[in-house]
Amino acid sequence: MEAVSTFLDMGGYAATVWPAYGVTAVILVGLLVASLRALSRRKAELAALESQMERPRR
Amino acid sequence: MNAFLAIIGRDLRLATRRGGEAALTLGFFVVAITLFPFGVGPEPELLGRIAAGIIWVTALLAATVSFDRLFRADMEDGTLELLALAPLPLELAVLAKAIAHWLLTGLAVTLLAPVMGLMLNLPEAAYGPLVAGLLLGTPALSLLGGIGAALVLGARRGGALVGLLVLPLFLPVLIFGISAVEATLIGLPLAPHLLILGALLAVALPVGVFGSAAALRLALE
Amino acid sequence: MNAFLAIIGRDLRLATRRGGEAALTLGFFVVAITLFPFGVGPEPELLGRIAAGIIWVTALLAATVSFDRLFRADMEDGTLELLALAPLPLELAVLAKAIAHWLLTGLAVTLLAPVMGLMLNLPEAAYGPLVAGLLLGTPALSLLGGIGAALVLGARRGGALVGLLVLPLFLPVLIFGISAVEATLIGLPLAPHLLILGALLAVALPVGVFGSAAALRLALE
Amino acid sequence: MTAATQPAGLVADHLRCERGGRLLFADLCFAVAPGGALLLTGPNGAGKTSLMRVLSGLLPARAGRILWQGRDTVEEPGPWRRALAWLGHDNAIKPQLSVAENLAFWSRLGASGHSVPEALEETGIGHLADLPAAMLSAGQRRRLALARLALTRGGCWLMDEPTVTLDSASLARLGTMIARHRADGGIAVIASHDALDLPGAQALDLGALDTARA
Amino acid sequence: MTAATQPAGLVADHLRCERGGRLLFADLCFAVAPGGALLLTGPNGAGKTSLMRVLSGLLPARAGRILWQGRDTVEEPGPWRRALAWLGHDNAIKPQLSVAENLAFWSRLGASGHSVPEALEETGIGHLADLPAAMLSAGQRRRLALARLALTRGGCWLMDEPTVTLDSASLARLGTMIARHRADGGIAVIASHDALDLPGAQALDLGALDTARA
Amino acid sequence: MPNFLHSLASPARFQRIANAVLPWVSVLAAVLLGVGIVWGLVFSPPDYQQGDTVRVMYIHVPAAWMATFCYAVMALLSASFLIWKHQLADLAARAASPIGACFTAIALITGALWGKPTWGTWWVWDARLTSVLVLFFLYLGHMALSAAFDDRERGGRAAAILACVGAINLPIIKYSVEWWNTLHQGASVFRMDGPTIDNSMLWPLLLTVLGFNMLFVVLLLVRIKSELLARRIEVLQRARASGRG
Ligand code: HEM
Ligand SMILES: Nc1ncnc2c1ncn2[C@@H]1O[C@H](COP(=O)(O)OP(=O)(O)OP(=O)(O)O)[C@@H](O)[C@H]1O
Ligand SMILES: Nc1ncnc2c1ncn2[C@@H]1O[C@H](COP(=O)(O)OP(=O)(O)OP(=O)(O)O)[C@@H](O)[C@H]1O
Ligand SMILES: [Mg+2]
Ligand SMILES: [Mg+2]
Repeated sequence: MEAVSTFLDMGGYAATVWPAYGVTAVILVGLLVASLRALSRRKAELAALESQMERPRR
Repeated sequence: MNAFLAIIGRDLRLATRRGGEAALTLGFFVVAITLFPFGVGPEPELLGRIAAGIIWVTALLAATVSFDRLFRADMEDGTLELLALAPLPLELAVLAKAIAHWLLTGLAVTLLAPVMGLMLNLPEAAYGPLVAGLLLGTPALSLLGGIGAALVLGARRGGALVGLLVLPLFLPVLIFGISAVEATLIGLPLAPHLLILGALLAVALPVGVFGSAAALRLALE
Repeated sequence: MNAFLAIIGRDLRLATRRGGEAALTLGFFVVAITLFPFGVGPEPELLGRIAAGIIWVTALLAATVSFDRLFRADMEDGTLELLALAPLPLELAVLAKAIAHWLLTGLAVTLLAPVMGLMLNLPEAAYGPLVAGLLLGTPALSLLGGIGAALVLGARRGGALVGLLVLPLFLPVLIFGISAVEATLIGLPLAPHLLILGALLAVALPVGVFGSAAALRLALE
Repeated sequence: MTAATQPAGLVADHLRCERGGRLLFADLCFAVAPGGALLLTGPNGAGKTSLMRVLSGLLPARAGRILWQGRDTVEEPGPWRRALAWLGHDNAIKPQLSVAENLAFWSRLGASGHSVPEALEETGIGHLADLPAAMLSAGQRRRLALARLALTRGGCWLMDEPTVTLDSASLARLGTMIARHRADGGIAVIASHDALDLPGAQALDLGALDTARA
Repeated sequence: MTAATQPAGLVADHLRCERGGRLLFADLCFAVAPGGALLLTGPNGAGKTSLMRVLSGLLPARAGRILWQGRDTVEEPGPWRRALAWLGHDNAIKPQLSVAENLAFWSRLGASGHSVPEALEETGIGHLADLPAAMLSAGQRRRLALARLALTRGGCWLMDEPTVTLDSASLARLGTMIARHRADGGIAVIASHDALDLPGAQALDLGALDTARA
Repeated sequence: MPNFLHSLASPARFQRIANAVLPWVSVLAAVLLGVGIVWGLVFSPPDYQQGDTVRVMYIHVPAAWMATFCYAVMALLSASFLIWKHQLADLAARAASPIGACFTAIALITGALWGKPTWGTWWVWDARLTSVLVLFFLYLGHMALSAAFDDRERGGRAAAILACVGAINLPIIKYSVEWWNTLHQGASVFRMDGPTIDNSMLWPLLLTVLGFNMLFVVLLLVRIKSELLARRIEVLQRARASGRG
């Protein structure tokens, strides 16, 4: 338990280290999630469009 | 009311569609502020002393730069004729456009000001009065700036003239915005300065709305 | 050559006809500078320390504000199509417009700078390097600013985006313009700084001319 | 005719207009009853656009009055503004918005009797609804501007050269559209150099007034 | 026709144009000899303006070549630029300058065979020469733009809807002007919805190409 | 070379390669970052001068490196797009710019957080910090410009011109900023020499640096795929919108 709290305390620099890692994680994970969601959204959009285009064409 | 909201909504949509004018005025604000340390040197102590002044002046200039487009685009493509002929009084249409302008510049600048303060080493006690002053002062800028932007339309002239006409109108806002910060720093009460800013806003509302509408009618003749 | 001079002559005439864009950019420059004493307080000692920086930064901002109109008016009324299709290469037409822009803003600002220096209590030794720096630096601003103004044309966006694109390009000019003043004030030789400004101008000439022409062709497609 | 009878519809009473120090017309009088149409003709510079701007209220008349349903449009602009639909030389289109978005904005701005899809169909650009307006051709753009008038029901249409850049199919559609509007009791005042088929329309040749010159 | 013969005049060789991801035309070929004219027709959105912009060089073709006097206009733009006179939808008029000043600027910008007063007379706006262009009516403005073409002698005129807002007298003048130009050995490529009287002109209906749609 | 790139650049081929590579790179990125970060946070020793704040280094330094690296990639892609007209280079440059902006933002924010305890302030106008800030503005301008056109392809070309001009400008900014700063400030208190790096710190740093690189590849591939789809969607929408059959 104590080990965990000293670890979390980061030698008194918790206010520096944890926000730094936190912000990094938020930005990178956010970017990854946004990119993946855009990808899947566009996949669905394209599929919908293509099935719409099929019918009148052929 | 529907038409009023339609105008605000359309202006916001035009600004946020693709690239986002909103982000761009902010871009001008941020970039202009970053130029100052290059101009006056990087000593934190000096920067801290002039930080509030720089932020206020740059906010004024950022607002000025965006005014030119406020009515000009509508004038050139004929939208202004439609606004002037719509059932909604032109004064209300002007107010709607001023509100959209404030949301896109004044509010955004106010929200960014603390970050800029950090970079310019603004004294800690100054953050509160700076933000409060901007919050009350920038709507007045949007209203008064409209007059200049509208006056200039008939003259077929660009941004420079707007700057010339509008900046003197901005002076009182600037002076009391700064004095709010100064007062707090030397321990005087903040409230009177904010009250004056509020009074300026109350004056700017009718002056801006009626002045701009009159100037627009003139431009359309 | 005839066509080249015709473009310069027409831009100057458009700017000096009726109210005069030339006078107006200067107006913006003067009014913006006068705002600073209100923003940072009137102590002569403090103003003198930041005077050169304020003058340089305001010159940059004044140039930025006038860029948007540099090509936009020609784009919107169809003149740009004619310039692009004229026998004169578009690169030369761009150069002609940049020269006209410099005569109307850069040169004018340079001539006014000493007066502004008086108002801001600029140290006496600083006048020479300030003016020399502006004289070499402002043509580079007119050339580089053209790129931003041209890139933004197709984008249907106003002045704010130009600011974001153009100000990073301006930074080196600003830095060496200021360092020329600083060096003189602490007794170091002025020449190296002016040489670097000259080198920046030499880089800005091809980059500005070809970059702007490429961006203009894109906007016309 | 004098204004004393105060009929329904649009009445111009001894209008006078000067521009750039030059007299364009004076003592101009006419009346258009509901369902009627007025075709303005005359050479370039005769004052057609100027007259339209005076009627709309954008340009103050030097003398004379304009009455809508018997009421002075300057003293009481409300009813006139609600009845008016304006088509100028400029199309008032925002290129960043889609065709449908442009039209939806206009329909919120003024009174409207028809829906956005109906108006788009009437001008034959329904299939372009989702395209950004920046991608329209000149004629498609004009048709979008016409769709703005098609939104309204009744009232008075002021149309300055509506036929510009229209193809022949669109010209036919424009004819139908104006006929529908007039059948609804609307009024149309149209300036045009093209021969438009307007059954029962009055004509006013501004070039024939003694004050006008080419 | 194939480009192998390389005749004088303007030749389009298997041109292809796409806009906004849509194919407007492909494998478009034509040749216009000196003194000839080509009339482009087709419904709104058929691609007339796009073809004109491709010919001028403003819009790069996706495929194909354009030859002027047997030379490729992309590889050797010089002769083509000197021969070309462009009239777009926009008039390129500066409202602050007077009519004569506007025209004088254009005449210095490109090669010109006629003087400013001659060109103004040819379009019938000689009496307006000293007026600020801001005061022109729509049709007078279009005539000022036409006067720009009247400055040139020979070469190739690309005219996008030149008749817009012109009155009937000006239409007649335009016809004379084009005939004079062709008699001088010039070429005219004209997109228009109006019936223009162009004796011996070729016609190209972009609406009839299988790729084009309304 | 261009021919080879062209064949590589065909969308179908790219899709195949990307799909084959993506799972492996993703796993690699996760492992490298996971091990590197745990090592850096838990097992590496605190610095004798800076204490535990040094742990910020394991993300700050790779992010700062990626910030510049991304811009170089973007500028090269833009130049090859302007010269050889590879559509894929355009898409890739457009995909790279938000990634670069994010890495730059991370470098700025972690640097600022680190600066508070070590320098006593969030921000100073130091040469290196300032040039990173300018880099951030260049990314923002690039993103804003490429998004500001109605036509994606034209937006891409405008942004490519900007990226190339910015690439010329970047070294000029870097050196001018350093010069400016030494002139004003003399020897700064805030020297960036850093602690002499011990192996116990070098290893986790190396791992996170590699991990960030792999993450960059993953993000880039995903975003390019997404851009490709967006382009096809736009084409189809246009065709449908103006087609009417
Ligand atoms: C907003 C603030 C900061 C920014 C923008 C920043 C930026 C950078 C950049 C761009 C690099 C990479 C340099 C290269 O490519 O060689 C770097 C490296 C580094 N930074 Fe920072 N930094 C910031 C604050 C700090 C602080 C406060 C510290 C610690 C006192 C620090 C310590 C380091 C170290 C140790 C390196 C590695 C140096 C090396 O290459 O060996 N940085 N930083
Ligand atoms: N803004 C203005 N200021 C001064 N005079 C003007 C202005 N606009 C037009 N005029 C003048 O008023 C007269 C009438 O112009 P108007 O635009 O009403 O003509 P029009 O009949 O619409 O011509 P067109 O058929 O060419 O459109 C013209 O002689 C013109 O010179
Ligand atoms: N800037 C653009 N970007 C994308 N597509 C465009 C653009 N301009 C026009 N288009 C499309 O290209 C097609 C052809 O347009 P163009 O302007 O060439 O037609 P046009 O034949 O001149 O029509 P009009 O008779 O209306 O002038 C239209 O369907 C239009 O939607
Ligand atoms: Mg008219
Ligand atoms: Mg067309």
